[in-house]
Amino acid sequence: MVEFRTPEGTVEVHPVPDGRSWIVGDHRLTRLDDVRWSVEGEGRPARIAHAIRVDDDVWLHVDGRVHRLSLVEPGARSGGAEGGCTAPMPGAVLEVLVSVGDEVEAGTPLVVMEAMKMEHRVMAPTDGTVVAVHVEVGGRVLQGQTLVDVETDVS
Amino acid sequence: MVEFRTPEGTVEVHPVPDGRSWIVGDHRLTRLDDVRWSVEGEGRPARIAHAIRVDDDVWLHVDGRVHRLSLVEPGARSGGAEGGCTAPMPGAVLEVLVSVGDEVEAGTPLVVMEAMKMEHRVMAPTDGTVVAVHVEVGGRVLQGQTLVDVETDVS
Amino acid sequence: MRCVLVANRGEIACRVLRACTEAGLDSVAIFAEDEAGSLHTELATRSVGLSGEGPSAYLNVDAILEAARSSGADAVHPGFGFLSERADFARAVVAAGLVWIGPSPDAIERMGDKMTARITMREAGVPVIPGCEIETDATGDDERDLLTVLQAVESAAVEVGFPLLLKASAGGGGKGMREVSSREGLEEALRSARREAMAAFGDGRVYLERLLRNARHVEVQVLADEHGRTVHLGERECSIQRRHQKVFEEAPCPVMDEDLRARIGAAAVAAAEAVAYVGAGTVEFLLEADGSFHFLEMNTRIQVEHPITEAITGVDIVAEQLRIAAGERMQVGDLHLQGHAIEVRIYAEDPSNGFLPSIGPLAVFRPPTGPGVRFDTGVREGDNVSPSYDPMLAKLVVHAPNRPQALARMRRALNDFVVLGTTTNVSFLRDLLDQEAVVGGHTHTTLIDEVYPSGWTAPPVGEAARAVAACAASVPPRSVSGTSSNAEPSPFITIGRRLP
Amino acid sequence: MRCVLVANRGEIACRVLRACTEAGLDSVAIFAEDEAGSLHTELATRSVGLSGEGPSAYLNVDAILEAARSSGADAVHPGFGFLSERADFARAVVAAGLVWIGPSPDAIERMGDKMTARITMREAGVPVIPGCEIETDATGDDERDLLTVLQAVESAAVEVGFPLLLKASAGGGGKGMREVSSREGLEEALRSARREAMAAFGDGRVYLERLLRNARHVEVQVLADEHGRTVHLGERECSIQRRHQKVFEEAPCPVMDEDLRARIGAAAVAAAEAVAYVGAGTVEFLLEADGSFHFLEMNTRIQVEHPITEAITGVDIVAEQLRIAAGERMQVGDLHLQGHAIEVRIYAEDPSNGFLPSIGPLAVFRPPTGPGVRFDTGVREGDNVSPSYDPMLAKLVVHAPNRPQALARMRRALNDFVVLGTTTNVSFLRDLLDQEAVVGGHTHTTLIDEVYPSGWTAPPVGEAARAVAACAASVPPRSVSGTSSNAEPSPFITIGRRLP
Repeated sequence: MVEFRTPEGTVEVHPVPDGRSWIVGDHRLTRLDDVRWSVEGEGRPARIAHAIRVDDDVWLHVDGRVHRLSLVEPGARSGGAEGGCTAPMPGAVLEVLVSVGDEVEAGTPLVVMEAMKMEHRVMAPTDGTVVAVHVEVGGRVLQGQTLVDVETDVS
Repeated sequence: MVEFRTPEGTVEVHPVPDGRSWIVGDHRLTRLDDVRWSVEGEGRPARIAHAIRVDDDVWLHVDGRVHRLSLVEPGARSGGAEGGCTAPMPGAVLEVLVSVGDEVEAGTPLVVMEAMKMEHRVMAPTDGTVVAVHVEVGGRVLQGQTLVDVETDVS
Repeated sequence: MRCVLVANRGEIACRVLRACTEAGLDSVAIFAEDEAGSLHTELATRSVGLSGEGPSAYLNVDAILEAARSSGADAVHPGFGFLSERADFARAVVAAGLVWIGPSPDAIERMGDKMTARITMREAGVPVIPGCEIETDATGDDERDLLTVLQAVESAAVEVGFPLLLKASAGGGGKGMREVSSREGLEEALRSARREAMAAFGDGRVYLERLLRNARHVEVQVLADEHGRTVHLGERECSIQRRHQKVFEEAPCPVMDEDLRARIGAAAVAAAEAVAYVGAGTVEFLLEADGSFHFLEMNTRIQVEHPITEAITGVDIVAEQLRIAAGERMQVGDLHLQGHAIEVRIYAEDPSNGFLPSIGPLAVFRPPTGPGVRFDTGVREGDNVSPSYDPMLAKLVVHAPNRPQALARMRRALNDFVVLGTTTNVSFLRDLLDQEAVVGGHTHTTLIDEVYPSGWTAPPVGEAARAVAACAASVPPRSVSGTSSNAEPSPFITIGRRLP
Repeated sequence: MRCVLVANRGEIACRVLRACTEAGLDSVAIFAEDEAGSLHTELATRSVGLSGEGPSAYLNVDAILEAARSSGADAVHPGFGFLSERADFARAVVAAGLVWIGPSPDAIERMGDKMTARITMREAGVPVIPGCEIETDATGDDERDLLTVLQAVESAAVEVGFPLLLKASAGGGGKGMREVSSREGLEEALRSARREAMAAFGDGRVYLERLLRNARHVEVQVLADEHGRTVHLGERECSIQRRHQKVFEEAPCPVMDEDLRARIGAAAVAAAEAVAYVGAGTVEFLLEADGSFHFLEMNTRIQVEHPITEAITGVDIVAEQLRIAAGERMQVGDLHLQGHAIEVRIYAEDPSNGFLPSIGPLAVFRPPTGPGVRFDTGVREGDNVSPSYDPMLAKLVVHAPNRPQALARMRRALNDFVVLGTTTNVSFLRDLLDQEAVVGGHTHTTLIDEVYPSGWTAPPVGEAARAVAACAASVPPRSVSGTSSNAEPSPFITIGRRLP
C-alpha cells in the first residue's frame, strides 16, 4: 500500500504483484527498466510511462504529461506550507513591506525578493493580520522558508 | 595489472590508483560515471572516453574511434581463431567445397554460408591441406564455430 | 583565427562550440566552480575554470581575458546574455589583441542604450514606438535625482498616454521594465525599475513608451560583413511571452506577406547600416494589426531563437558569425524561406506558480527525437539545476513543411519529452499548443495572460498516473544520493528484449 | 483513413509511425516474437505480435492482414524491404478493403520485374543500360532449364561484352546479382545468382547489363498523386557502396547542374508516368562521366535515403505518402533546393572483415546530436543486435549550407557517435569521410574497393585507448547478464556535478 498526499487529502493506492507485473485497480503495469513501465488499462493500448523517485516524491510521465506525487511515509519531509508567505525560491530579500500588527488583504505584497536576477513579490495568501516577520532586508532565504506569518482574522 | 590479447601478443597495462583518478603511464584517468572517463595526457587537453566491459572484452571510444580489447584472465573465453576457417556469423551451410585431403591455397573457397539473406564464402586462411570438415550442407552454425581445419604444409 | 574562447555557458555555449569544431577551429570553454563537468566543458577542445560560483564568474572580464591568454585563444564569442552586449568587454577583447566575434563596441553602445537607439533610428527613418526619452541632469543625490526624473516622467506621461511602459535605457529582457496604467503608479514603478536597472546595469536612466496592446513582437535577423554587405534573413514571430520573456517563437510570422516582409526587412537593414553593423544581429519590432511596425530595440548578438531562422533559411548563423569575424565574406545567397519552424524554450520553472524558477536534479531527462526535431541543450540527464543561473535549460525546435504540420510535430515532440526531478514548463507548453489563439496564429504579447487569466493549472493526476507512481514507489528505489539497492539491470547493460 | 498498420520493423517503421502520429492518425505496429519491446512497438498507438521469429514473421501476408483486422487499421504502409514491392501483397491489402499506401499493384509489378521495367522504359523513351533480357521457356527440369538459360546468356554476353553484370529479374539491393569478367565465370555466376534469387524471390530469371565502370549511381525521387500531378524532388547521389549496398548518400549530386537535373528529372517523371505511378518512388540511374544517364530500376516504395531529399527540399515525403494515399492532392510546391545533405547508414558489420554482419548487445549507444543532425534509428541502448534481420541499425543524416560544411558536420557527428558492444561501421565511415575521393566528390560505385584495395583496417589502439581499457577493466564491472556489483551511482540518478 502506498499513500500520496494530494490537494484533496491523502490517497491510498494498492498495487498487487502478479508475476512480472503489478495490478493496480483496472491497470496492469510491467517494469521495463529502471525508469520505464508499460501501462495497460482503461481499454486502451499499452503505453510507456517513465517514473523515478526523488527523495519523498515520485515523478512520472505518462500520456505526455508529467506529475509529481508526494509520498506519505515515515521519514517523509513535510509537504511544506505552499501559501504565499514562504519563499518561492532561494534568493535575497530586497524589501519588507509590512510590520507585525499590519492588517493585510489577500494579495497585499509582503516582501520583495530577488532571485535569478529578477524581482519577485510575495503576497498575503488570505486576509488577516501580520503576527510575525521572519526576515530582514538583505537577508538570504531558502526555498520554502517562511517569511511572514499572517493570521486569519476571526471576526 | 591488466593483460590484453593483441595481434602483436599479450600487452600488460598497470593502472595506479591516485585519489579519485588512475595513473596509467603518461595518462591520468578519472571516472565520470558508469561508462564515461576523463582522459588527460600526451600534453593534450582532457577529453571524454566511453568504455564498457562486455564478457571478456573491453569496448571503448576515445578520440572519435571505437576499440575492442580482449582481456586475458582466468575464465576468459578463447579469443577465437579469427582465421577464415571459422563461421564469421551465425547462419546455414549452403555448400561444402572441399574434402579431407584436399590441397588448398590461401583464398580457396571452402564453404558457402547463408546469413542475413546473403551468401558468404569462407576461404582458406593459408596454403595447406584440409584435415577435417566439421559441417555439412544444410547444417546451422554459430558465429566462431570451426568449419574446416586446414593444416599448413611442412615442406 | 584559429581558437575561439566561448565566454558563456549552457546551451548557447554548446551551440557555438560545436560550430567551432565544424569550422575546423579549436575552442575554449570557461566554467565557474559550480559548473565543472557541465556539458559545454566537454564540447570544447579545452576548458578553463574560473574563480567563484554563479553568474559573476562569467562576468569577470579580467579572468576571461586571462583564460584566453593562457589557453591560446585568439578570438572570443560572447554568446548571448552575460557580457555579450557590453561594449567595454568588446573593447577589452580587441585591446587584448583578440578577435571579437560580434559588432563593433561603438555599434553595441549605440544600440545598447535604448534611448540613444531610439534617437538613432528616428534619424535613420526607422519608425519607433511613440514615447519619450527622459533626460535629466544627475546631482549624485539619489533621492533628489529621483524626484527630478519623476517630475519629467509625469509630464512626459501626459503626452505618451496611459497605459504606458516605463523602461530602463540600459534594460532588456524585461529587466527594468514596468507597465503603468495610471499616474498614481508612476512613482513606485520608477523607483523599482531604477533600482533593478541600477543593480543589473549600473545605469538607472529611463524612458517611456506607449503600451501597444495586442501588438505582435516581430523581429528580423540581419547579417552584415566587413565587405559592405548587409542582408536580412526574414522575420521571427516572438509574441508569446511570460514575465516579458519569450517562450514560443516561430518563423515565418503567421500574418507576414511578401510586401510587409520586404518593408520590415528593409527597415531592419537600415537600422543595422545606421550603426555600421558587422556580424549577426536582431532588430525587434512591434507589429500592429493594421500592418504598421515600430522599432523596439536591436540585439547586437546571437539571439536565443536563431535556430528557427536557420531552419527556414538554411543559413548557419553561427558559422556565418565565425566567417564574418575572420574578415571573410558571408556565404548567404538569396533569401528563400522553406517551411515553418517553431521553437519553445524549456525553462526550469513552475508554470502553475507564476512561472517561478525551480531547481532540482534532472533525474530523468530524455528529449524527443525524430525527423524535423532539433534540440539545443546545455544539460543532460544527471545534471542538477542550480538556482544561480538563468532557468532556461534547452530549446526544442521543430521544422516542417507548413505551420499546421509544425504544430503537430511540436505536440508530438512535447508529448515525448520526459523530464523528471525538476519542474519544467514542458506540460504547460504542450497545453499552450492546443489553445485556439496559438493554433490560429492569433499571437500577441499578452496572449498567455489572456488565455490563462488565473494562471495555468497542472493537469489532474489520473488513475494511470497514480498506478505508475504507486508501483514506482513499491519497487526498491534508487535514491538520489546514489546508493543502489536495486537488483534490476541498468538500462545500458540490459541486453535482452523485454515484453511489453 | 484513420489508422495505419506499418508492415515493417526497425528505423523505417519508427519513421512512418511518427509521421502517422503527427498526421493525427492512429497506428499499429507489428512485431515478431523476437522483437517484442523493440523501439518501433513503442511508437505506435498499439502493437500486435506475430507468430514466429525473424524476417519470415514480417513476410506472412495472412497474419499481417489479420493484425490489421483485429486492430481496426484501415490502411497499410509497407516501408521498404519485406513486402513493400510485392504486388500480390498490395492486391491482398486492397482486396481486404484497406488503403494501400503505395503505387498500384500493376505499377509495382511492371517495375518490380526488372526485365519488364527495361522494356517499358525503352518504350517510354527513357534510356536504359545496354544489355539483354534472357527469356527462355521453362520445362520444370531445373538442370535442363539452367543449361538453356546458360546458352542464351553466353550468346547474349558476346553482344553485351565483358565485364558485365548478371542480374536476377526479380532482384534488387545486390541480391541475385553477379559481376562477371569473362565467359568462364558465367556458369558459376548464373548458378549462384539463380539460387539466391529463387530463395529470396521464387523467381530465377536473369538479364545481362554492361558493367559501367566509374559511373555514378544517381537516383531521382518522384511523387505522384491521384489528381494527375507527378513531380520530381531532385536527385540523390548514392554511388558509394559496399557489397552492392549503399553506405553514403548525398543530395544534391556534386556534379549536377540545372540542365542535367531538368533532363534526368524529366526522365524520372516520364518513367513514373509510363506506369501510371501514384505515391512516392525512386527512379535509379547510372550517370556516366560524359553526362549520359541510363535507367537502372525504379523502387516503388519509400527509399532508405529519403531523408536527404527531405532535408534539401523541405518536403516531408512520408507525410505526402499518407496524404496521397488518402486521395488528397500533394502539398509540394516548386522545387527549391536548400543546402547539402549527407546520409550514412549505420550497419552492425565488421568493415575490417569484409563488412560481414556482426551481432551483440548495444551496451552503449549514444548517437550524436546538435544542429543539422538527424538520426533515424530502430534501436536504442540496451537492445540486442540479432543475426536474423538486416544489419542496418540506423541512419545518420546531416544538413548544412554547403557540401564542405555538411562533410565537416558529418565528421563531427561520427566522432561523437559512441556504440560499444557490437561492431559497427562507424569508425570506417569516419575514415571514409577523410578520403580525397569523397572530399572531392569524385564518387562512383567502386570507390570503396579502389580506396581500400586490400580492405579497411581498424585504427591502431593507442596509449590512451589502452589506458582507458585497463581502467575500465579494473573497476568492478557491470556484467552483461545484468547483475550489478557496482556501487557507483547510475548516471540518471547522479545529481552532483563531476570534476573533469
